[in-house]
Amino acid sequence: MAQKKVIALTGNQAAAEAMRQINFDIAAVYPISPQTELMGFFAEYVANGEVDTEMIAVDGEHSAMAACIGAAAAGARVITASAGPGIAYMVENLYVASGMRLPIVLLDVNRALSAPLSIHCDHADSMLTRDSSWISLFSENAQEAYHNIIMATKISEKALFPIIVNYDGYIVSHSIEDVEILDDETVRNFVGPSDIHRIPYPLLDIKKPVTYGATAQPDYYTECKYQQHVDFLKVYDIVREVFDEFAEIADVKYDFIEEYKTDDAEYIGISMGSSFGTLKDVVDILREQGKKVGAIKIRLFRPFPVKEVAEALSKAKGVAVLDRADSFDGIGGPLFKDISTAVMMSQNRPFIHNFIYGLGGREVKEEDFLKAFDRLERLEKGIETRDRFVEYLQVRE
Amino acid sequence: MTTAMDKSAIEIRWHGRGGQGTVTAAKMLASAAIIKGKHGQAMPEFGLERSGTPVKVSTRISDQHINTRAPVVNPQIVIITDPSLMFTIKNQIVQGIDENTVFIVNTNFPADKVRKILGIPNNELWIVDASKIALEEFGRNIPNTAMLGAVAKATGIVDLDAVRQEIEEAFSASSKLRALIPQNLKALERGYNEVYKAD
Amino acid sequence: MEFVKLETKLPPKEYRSDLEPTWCPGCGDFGVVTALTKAFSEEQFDPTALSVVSGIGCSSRLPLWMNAFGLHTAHGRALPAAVGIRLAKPEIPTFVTAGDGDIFSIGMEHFPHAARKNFNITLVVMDNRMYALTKNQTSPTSRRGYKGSLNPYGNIEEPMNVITFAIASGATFVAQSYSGNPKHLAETIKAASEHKGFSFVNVLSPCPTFNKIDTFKYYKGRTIDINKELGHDPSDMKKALELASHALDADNPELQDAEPFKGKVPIGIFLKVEKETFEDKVAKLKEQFMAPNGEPNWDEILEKYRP
Amino acid sequence: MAYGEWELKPWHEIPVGSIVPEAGSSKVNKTGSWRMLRPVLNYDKCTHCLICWIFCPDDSIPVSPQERFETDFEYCKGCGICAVECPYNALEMVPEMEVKLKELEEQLG
Repeated sequence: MAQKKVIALTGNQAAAEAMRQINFDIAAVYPISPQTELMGFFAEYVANGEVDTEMIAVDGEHSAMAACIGAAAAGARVITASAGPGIAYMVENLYVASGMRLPIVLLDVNRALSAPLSIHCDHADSMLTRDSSWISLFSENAQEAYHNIIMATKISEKALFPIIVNYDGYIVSHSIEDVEILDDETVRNFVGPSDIHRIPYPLLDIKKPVTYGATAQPDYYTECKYQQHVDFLKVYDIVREVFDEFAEIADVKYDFIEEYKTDDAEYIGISMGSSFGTLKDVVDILREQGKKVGAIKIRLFRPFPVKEVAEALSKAKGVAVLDRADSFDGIGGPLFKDISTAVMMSQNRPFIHNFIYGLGGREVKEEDFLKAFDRLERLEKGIETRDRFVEYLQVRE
Repeated sequence: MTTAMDKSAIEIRWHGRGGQGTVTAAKMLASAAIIKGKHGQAMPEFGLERSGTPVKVSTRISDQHINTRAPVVNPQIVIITDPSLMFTIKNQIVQGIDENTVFIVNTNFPADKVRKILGIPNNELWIVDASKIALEEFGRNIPNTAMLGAVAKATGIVDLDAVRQEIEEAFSASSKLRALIPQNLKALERGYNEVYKAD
Repeated sequence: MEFVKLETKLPPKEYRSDLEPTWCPGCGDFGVVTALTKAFSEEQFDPTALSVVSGIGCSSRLPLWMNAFGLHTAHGRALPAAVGIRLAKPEIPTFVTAGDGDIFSIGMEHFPHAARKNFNITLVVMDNRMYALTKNQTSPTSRRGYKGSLNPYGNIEEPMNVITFAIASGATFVAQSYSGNPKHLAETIKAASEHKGFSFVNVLSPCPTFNKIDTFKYYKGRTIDINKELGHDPSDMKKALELASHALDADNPELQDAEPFKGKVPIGIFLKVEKETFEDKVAKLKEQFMAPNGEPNWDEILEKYRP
Repeated sequence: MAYGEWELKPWHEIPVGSIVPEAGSSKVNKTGSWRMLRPVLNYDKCTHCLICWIFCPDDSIPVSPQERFETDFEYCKGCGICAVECPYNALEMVPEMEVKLKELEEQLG
């Protein structure tokens, strides 16, 4: 078991600490609030010689992902980080990276997308990556962000798929909390050396010249994508394997989702990221009032844990899906569609309703989630009706 | 509104202006508590990130894990690092308070004036002229370390040597910062000693 | 295509919106706002027929303080947005106001081509030689050795000579000015807005909060007017390029007394030549290919092909 | 095997990441079948100066330092650059069909 110590860190500091301990070979970087500070802390380690990382300042996030693709294809262990519009600017290359099955770690300090312009937190940027065949983990706080980055490095290399670790901009990235840090040696042993043969075709293996990014004519593209499809389904087991291995060194057992007081819960709220803490407190308040409520946090967002969510909702009467992003598609938020799909898998047919909250940094107060549970119960009991699956929680009428 | 935090946590709300070190002080307070084995949280609420713009920070200290990420709605302690805010954003400052909320204010006004401006006739009120201390100790109106001393004295939540350790760590990044440590420690002492409880 | 103009001259402050600028006290960019409003006033532009386009960054907040059609676009994308305005409404004067990072780093793919195509745009770059909004990172114009938060050991890259680059890209008006010299800045921006074609003004605009080297104190007494003091004639392209190649000499300790600027920072108009603007070429094209009969007669066409 | 007739692999035989795992993998594309005109070499005029080899865009002219060998018709696309560049007019572009017809006649005898 590792030596551990508890220190006060912001999300960005905890992430930089994880990066230092893993000792990435390459970090491509371009400034964008609220991510800049993260790479600023890491740059101190580079400057003080505490890491061997080559830090490349590029001209925009599109170039940052391009630099990572080149370095990862060569066999290096690479990381980059961005937020909001930066993630949007990077999306073209996300598909290239996953198509080439390159292990790349991308930290997304979640931020709203323009317009209107907002530097504050919501999950719209991450929702742009849903279909890019990147593995995606959401962190509730700095502690989870720190653990997720360490696990993500290993998951990515085992699965040969790039991975995104999300944590909420400002609410987590810039807020101090107590974080339990593992010792350097434990982390480095856990992720293992970054020898170029971690990937099947490293460009630095000059005895075996290969071509990345070759063209696939119509007679091959489908087969290439099917192989990617089949391998992406294997990611579930790989993620669980790494979660188990991590439990041995850090005595914390992670799973695809986290359930809070759901055993006998009639009404369950589901959310991702930092708002889950407030959701748990709201469950406590309602439990004190004798209401049977619970909460579920989605930690592994892609590939989506359909079975686990169906199982967790198998006894619920009502489900409130709390989306920190809107799909503007006449149906509801992105998480709502994933949860509804999962529920189709289970015999139980709970009443599902979708609430959109926290856009552009709107602070989430307990009264907001109390209102959501109350509305859900009224809808489920037919006291109130709805003409849409989705409604906004925090709008000034 | 009963919240789950009621039983186990102290909730503090800071009000200051950008560039005065309010966020740094709030973070240092939480860090000092964490060093002493408590669970701590400091969540700045970012506005325009410009010197002069109002800044609000929610700080929580508890002996249990802090779940919530919501801003502090019913503070037990309100700390005002910039007195001019009492005129410009008074409503935000007194939002969600009750008669038990303790106020710690950086000002050279007499207590009764502060009570009148804020409309808090009976609340426990601590006053310190942190700006004067900062100007005298290092010639700049950065009252945060003096305020920390005052908070330690007024609330006893965290003791001075934890804050000292935190200051030494926070100011160790560069030689320029290290040079500021002595004055900051002096400001901390003076804040601790010069804060007084208004009757 | 002439710009929409008012009969009478509005006072400069009419071109300011009622939004209080959120820039730090002492920011160099305030000077650009003043110079722009003066130029707008003298040109008698109509606030309801005037557009100011920007990207992302401190300086790109400028349109918010202006009483004009403001367009606050994505990081590095001010120029393509401005080109849209030029083609849709050529009679609307179009100004682009952005920073060195926005235009020369993430937005660099647009700058040389907007210049080459000679759109009738006035581009005012507020060059504080670093990224300020994200709290101090090096940009393409940062000095060698400049310490940003992402390279605390000091910038190992050489700064880009944007004056030479602009001339080489084909901009027909290239100037540099300094926000600490309001008179020169106002004159330069006025000349730029009068110029028919792509006008580029690189405004050295100190950031008091983060950049402790390229400060007002540094520039004080260190600028030299290439037109008034060195008699440079901006129509002389060769001389312009020759002078431009020394634009960054002041950075170099060894060149403090080297010709032609002897350690000083050049301000003034390097190049001013007339070339047909993109908009005029498009207008000609439209006339040439305007279908004689105007709208196609669909019934006739159907009749012919689907009798 | 003519152009386009190579065997199409099933999905599970494709290298991970759709990588092309060996160099020179384009050799399988025998582009010779695209030829409409064929460069015919008149050995009497040819001085083996190798200019045609330098200009051939498809590297379809096998040579040694001293000698220019017969064009590799499996790949030569018949673009005709060699004939244009030959300083001694030793190469003449002939319709491919004529050559194929002659070969067929010789075969059938």
